[in-house]
Amino acid sequence: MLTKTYSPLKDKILEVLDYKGKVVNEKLVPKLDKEFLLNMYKTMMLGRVADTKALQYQRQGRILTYAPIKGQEAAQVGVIAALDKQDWMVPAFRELAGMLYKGAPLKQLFMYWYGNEEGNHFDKDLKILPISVPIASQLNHAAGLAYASKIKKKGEVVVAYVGDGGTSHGEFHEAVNFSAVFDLPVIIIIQNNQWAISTPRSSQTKAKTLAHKAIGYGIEGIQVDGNDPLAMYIATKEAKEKALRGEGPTLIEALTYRLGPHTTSDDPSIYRSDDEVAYWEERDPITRFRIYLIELGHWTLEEDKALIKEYKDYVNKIFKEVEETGLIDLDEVFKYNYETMSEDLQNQLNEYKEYIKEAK
Amino acid sequence: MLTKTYSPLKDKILEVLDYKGKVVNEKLVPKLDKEFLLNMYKTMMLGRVADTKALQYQRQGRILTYAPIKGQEAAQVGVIAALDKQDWMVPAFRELAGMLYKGAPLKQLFMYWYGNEEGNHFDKDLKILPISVPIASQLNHAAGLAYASKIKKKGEVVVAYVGDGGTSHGEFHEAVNFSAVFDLPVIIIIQNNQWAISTPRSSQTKAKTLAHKAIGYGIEGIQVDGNDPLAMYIATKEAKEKALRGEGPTLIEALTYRLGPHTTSDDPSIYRSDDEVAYWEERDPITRFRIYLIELGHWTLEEDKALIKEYKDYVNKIFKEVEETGLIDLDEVFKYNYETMSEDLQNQLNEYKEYIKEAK
Amino acid sequence: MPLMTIIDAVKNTIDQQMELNDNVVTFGEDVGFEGGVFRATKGLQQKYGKERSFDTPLAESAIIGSAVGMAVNGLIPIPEIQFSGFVFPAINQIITHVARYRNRTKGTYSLPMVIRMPYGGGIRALEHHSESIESLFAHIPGLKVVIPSTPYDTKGLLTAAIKDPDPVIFLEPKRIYRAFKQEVPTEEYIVPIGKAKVVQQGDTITVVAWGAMVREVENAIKLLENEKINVELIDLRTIQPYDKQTLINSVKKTGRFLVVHEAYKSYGPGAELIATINEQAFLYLEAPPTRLAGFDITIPLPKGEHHFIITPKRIANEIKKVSSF
Amino acid sequence: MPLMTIIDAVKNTIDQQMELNDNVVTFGEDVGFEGGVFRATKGLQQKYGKERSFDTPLAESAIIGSAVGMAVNGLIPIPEIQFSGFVFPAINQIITHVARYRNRTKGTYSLPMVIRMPYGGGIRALEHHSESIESLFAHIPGLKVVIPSTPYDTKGLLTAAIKDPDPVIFLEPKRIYRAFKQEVPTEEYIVPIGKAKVVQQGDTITVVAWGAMVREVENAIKLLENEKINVELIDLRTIQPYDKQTLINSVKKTGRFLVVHEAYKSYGPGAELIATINEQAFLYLEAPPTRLAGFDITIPLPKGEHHFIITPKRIANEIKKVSSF
Ligand SMILES: Cc1ncc(C[n+]2csc(CCOP(=O)(O)OP(=O)(O)O)c2C)c(N)n1
Ligand SMILES: Cc1ncc(C[n+]2csc(CCOP(=O)(O)OP(=O)(O)O)c2C)c(N)n1
Ligand SMILES: [Mg+2]
Ligand SMILES: [Mg+2]
Repeated sequence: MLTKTYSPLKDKILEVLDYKGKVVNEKLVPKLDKEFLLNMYKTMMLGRVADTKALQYQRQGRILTYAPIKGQEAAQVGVIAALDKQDWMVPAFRELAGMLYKGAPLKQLFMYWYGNEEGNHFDKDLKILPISVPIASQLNHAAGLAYASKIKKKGEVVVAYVGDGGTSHGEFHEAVNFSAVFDLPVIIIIQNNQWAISTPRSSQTKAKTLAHKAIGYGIEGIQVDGNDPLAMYIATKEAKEKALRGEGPTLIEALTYRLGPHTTSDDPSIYRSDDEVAYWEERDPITRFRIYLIELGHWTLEEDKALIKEYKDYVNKIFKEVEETGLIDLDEVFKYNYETMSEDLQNQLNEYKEYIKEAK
Repeated sequence: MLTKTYSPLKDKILEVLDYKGKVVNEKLVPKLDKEFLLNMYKTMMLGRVADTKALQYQRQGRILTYAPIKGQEAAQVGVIAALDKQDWMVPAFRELAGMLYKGAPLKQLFMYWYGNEEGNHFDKDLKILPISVPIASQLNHAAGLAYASKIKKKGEVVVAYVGDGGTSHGEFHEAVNFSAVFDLPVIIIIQNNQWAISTPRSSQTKAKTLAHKAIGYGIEGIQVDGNDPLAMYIATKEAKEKALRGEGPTLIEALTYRLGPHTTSDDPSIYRSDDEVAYWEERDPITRFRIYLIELGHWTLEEDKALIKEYKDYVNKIFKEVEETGLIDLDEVFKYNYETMSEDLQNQLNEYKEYIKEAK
Repeated sequence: MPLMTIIDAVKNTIDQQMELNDNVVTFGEDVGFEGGVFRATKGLQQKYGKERSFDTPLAESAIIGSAVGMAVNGLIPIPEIQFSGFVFPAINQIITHVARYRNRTKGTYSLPMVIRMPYGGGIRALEHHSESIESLFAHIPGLKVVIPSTPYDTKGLLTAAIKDPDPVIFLEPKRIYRAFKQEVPTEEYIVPIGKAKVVQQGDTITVVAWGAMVREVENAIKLLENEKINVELIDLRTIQPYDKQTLINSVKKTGRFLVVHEAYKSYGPGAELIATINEQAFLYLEAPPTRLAGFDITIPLPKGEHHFIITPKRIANEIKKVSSF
Repeated sequence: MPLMTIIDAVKNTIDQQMELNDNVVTFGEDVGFEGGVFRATKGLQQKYGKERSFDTPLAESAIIGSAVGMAVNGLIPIPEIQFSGFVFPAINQIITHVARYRNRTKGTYSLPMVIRMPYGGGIRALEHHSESIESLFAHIPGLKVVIPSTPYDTKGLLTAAIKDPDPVIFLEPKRIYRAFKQEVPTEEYIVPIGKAKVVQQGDTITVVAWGAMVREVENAIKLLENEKINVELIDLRTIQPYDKQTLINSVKKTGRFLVVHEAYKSYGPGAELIATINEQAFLYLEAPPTRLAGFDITIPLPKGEHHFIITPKRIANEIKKVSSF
């Protein structure tokens, strides 16, 4: 088992591709066909293009705020690619590429940052929970999903995301412990992108690695090169199989990096050096995966250029659709607080409508 | 260092005396003089007698509720004995013997269970925080005390208690992590008495031992025979020295057992076997320490009998004093909510006084 | 019909709903094996198995947070918080998720769940075992807040809560858990959420209470037998949403209003009722609508608790004052 | 006197108090190195060192819980919660400890500390960045709750809060953090906690507001310039304890009352003021005291937020209605 070979106590990191796209661990290369690999790559690329565009829209004042994923595409797509349709995805708020892979329409993902609840209104079949802003709180939801799945023998696995910062939170502790105690089919992915806003990983915890935290819960943890989609894929795949055997949760620390700002209102140059960013730019997950695919003969630079062009147009088109939605109707903001609106709430709405009519 | 030799990863438990009072680890016996050892023993015994009496008072309807410490005296006294006067003690709610050793008057400790805030009104010099009912929340207070001590270079160490159940709580995680990140002079004592009300240790966490939890915070942990006062003493002593050197917190798991009920409203026979209790009765911390002291020539059975008799009378006398305090004055319950009572609160009090006068 | 206490009614209801619906599960600290510290779930693990009635680690945020996930994935969780004083570690889950999941997902996910907890003072307990914190929940959109005062209502309201598609905070007045028995039907029935009960009709003054305070007002009314005061006593039963119609109709009839609650006075639940009365029955008021409420002090430990507890005598006194304004 | 925004005044005050008193420390998520996401503590780490202005792990309960220990051990902590929507993980510490430590220890330990957090809507932000939750704190005995509305008051009230021997929840109206500048003295001064400010005298109607709503009421008053309505505008400034005297005196004069707040209406802060007016000025009332408050719905994401936000026009409309009742 990978989690044995790469146990955190052994100070080893699971890698398949190095940062130049070379296979460093032939035995571990997953047997994936061209279509599958290209689907992973293309989703990472769509995530990247959407990300770049979103930043641009924000600068143009067309979107209010946005949390970039640049640099973290492999840690997201590599994981979700290892899931099946019936499995659940529990995002934090910086998982655009992973959500795309799970099937969320880009339009909806943009709607969220555009400021519309439609952005969390996913089709039930997608099995994606809404974006969760309160850090680490979503992990307990993952535990609950998995509990239901387990006692109803649904054969689902739940993948939940959290950041390096999130591991300091009490919610993280309670959720991982709960999942462990009941041997729940949960996979916790720590996207360790080295920063929680301006706070570095080293200020969050003295633990040697975040994977070490697994030991305190009696579960397995593993540190993976989070910019290597194949390593993320095999780690998740193994954790999934283990979970389905009823052997409980796995903690996967994806070592990655947030190449962009925390959100569009953040200026990372205040707190981190250009050298650090350059180091990680060299380790870009998309670049290395592209080289690998080209070496394999699955992909060409021409195709790549065409794809980027296609995606740029696509993203622009989608965002126009988003902008056309405009403001939210008054009725909509009242409608979903309860299944049945109380008389009182109905009155608040009616009175307000009357005011609007009169005020005209 | 003990924490190296007895690292949780080595599956070893720190012991000095076995449960028959025999020294099993000669090298580790702390050099303590007769007076010191007898002070430890006597405090354990006073705790035991007060505990037995409190249960009795409760059955007589003279005290409402009480959380027994029987079986946990060594885990409490062994720790506090290793502290100095300037060090802080942060209790949970089941630390009567430890608080006695730190200097809290028995009368006050009884006042708490009698139902009077006087029970937390310790002299500032004692450096005992009030009893904390919300599980694990006191650990963050310990971190804060230690932070202040550290930046003001006060040279204090903070010992904080939590139960096995408490280790599941988010507050535990946040506090230990905070203490670790800032290398604070904190010693966390987990009194693992095997039960959290009716919930066994095995249902709290899958961690092999509770000491293993230290690894997730990058600090040292150690599992100690919590019914061995000398083992608890040396573990705490070492942790204290380390803390004073600025090397941060230590997590000490004291393996012990709650021989009595959770509180006086609990019936442990519902959830645990007589055999289990008998096993731990054999490992009673007081019995083994007594044998050890007698072997050393520091103590005799006659003295023991006399001590018990003396303490019974003493405890009865103290409890009578407690009962004489009767009800709390009306002014007292308003007085301490703010340093200066607001006009509004003053009015609430005045109106109520008027009502009482009229109602007579 | 069997006679039941409130705690019997809680157990009977959960048992029945677990029997009728495989998706109902109950859990919390000590809930499974021993059936909870108040024995509200006693025997359910033995009857329905460890998966449907179980002990959790000591972690309130996990208890409520996992319930969110369970509800999303098809279960109807009934988590128990051991005492309302220990709900605060779970408030993040309740306010940021439980209350908002339906709105956040535009109705894709509703969270059918009932968060049960004993609340209120008067049992001479330790710190954090006596608070009345209903208004903290009632202020949060997306939650319903229900408080029964009788065994019959307990079963009817708890049944309604379990069947409700939205999350319900179910506060149980532990002071009267075993105070008295009442005939409670064995078959399933519903007392609707959001409807108050006129316990006793009268035309002098409207008195509103809920939970344990309803009994205390009844006792106060007995003390007033020889006075010419006809109290209309309303048991609000649901705090959010609450039955404004019954309240307003009554005040329009009596012109006088007193609310009795043990929750702290300032920014407490009574203020809300008074504001509504002002909004909807202002011209009918013959006396200032009044609160008899917990003082704005930390509820004292047992030896001082009697100063805090609202007695029938005090209630009677206040009724007289408002009635003769 | 320098011109300052509210955020400038916050920074200036903390800086000054750290300068004057070595025991003052400030911390929270991103508070140290970069000076907080709103830059309220910018430069303080560089000036006073890493021990007195520092970043914490991402853990609100540790932030507030450690502040308790610091205060007991001689410091005056000023923890920051990044947004009020993220205070819920720390509510357990605030309600069970911060509010109670003095009472629990019969005055042995007071907790001088100021828990700062930006609050309120209108900045078109993500979920949990827009709530007004002042009444949750105001209901808890042992806390003080302060909300400034101007740069001048910000400095005076924050100075008072830091010097207060009891814990203060300091809610900063982030919507107007940088909305306007005012002359703010460089020397230390105090605006007392618990005293309201009569912003403008009038005899037609009393309007009470706090925080960002004060500006909106002022804007509403401008819209009413041509009407014969003399508004008496009161900025409450402190929610707990609040200045009943000023409030009651005003209502006795005007006979009419409107409270404007963005917090949810039900069980919200306005209800408390209305209950008090009933208790103390009932016979002076000429119209029902009225609330213009946030709807009882989750505050919507930006593209729907305009439905929720209370505009000067709506305030003006409500003032007219109450004035002509
Ligand atoms: C409980 C809570 N506290 C504070 C915040 C504000 N906040 C948003 S993101 C963030 C940092 C998160 O860091 P990390 O977990 O590493 O995730 P990343 O942003 O790097 O993806 C903070 C403090 C929040 N959303 N929730
Ligand atoms: C936050 C919180 N939740 C629940 C409780 C109720 N409660 C009191 S003691 C206890 C069990 C504690 O177990 P443990 O930590 O092992 O300590 P022990 O009682 O064994 O000393 C529980 C659940 C509480 N006091 N605080
Ligand atoms: Mg991060
Ligand atoms: Mg225990």
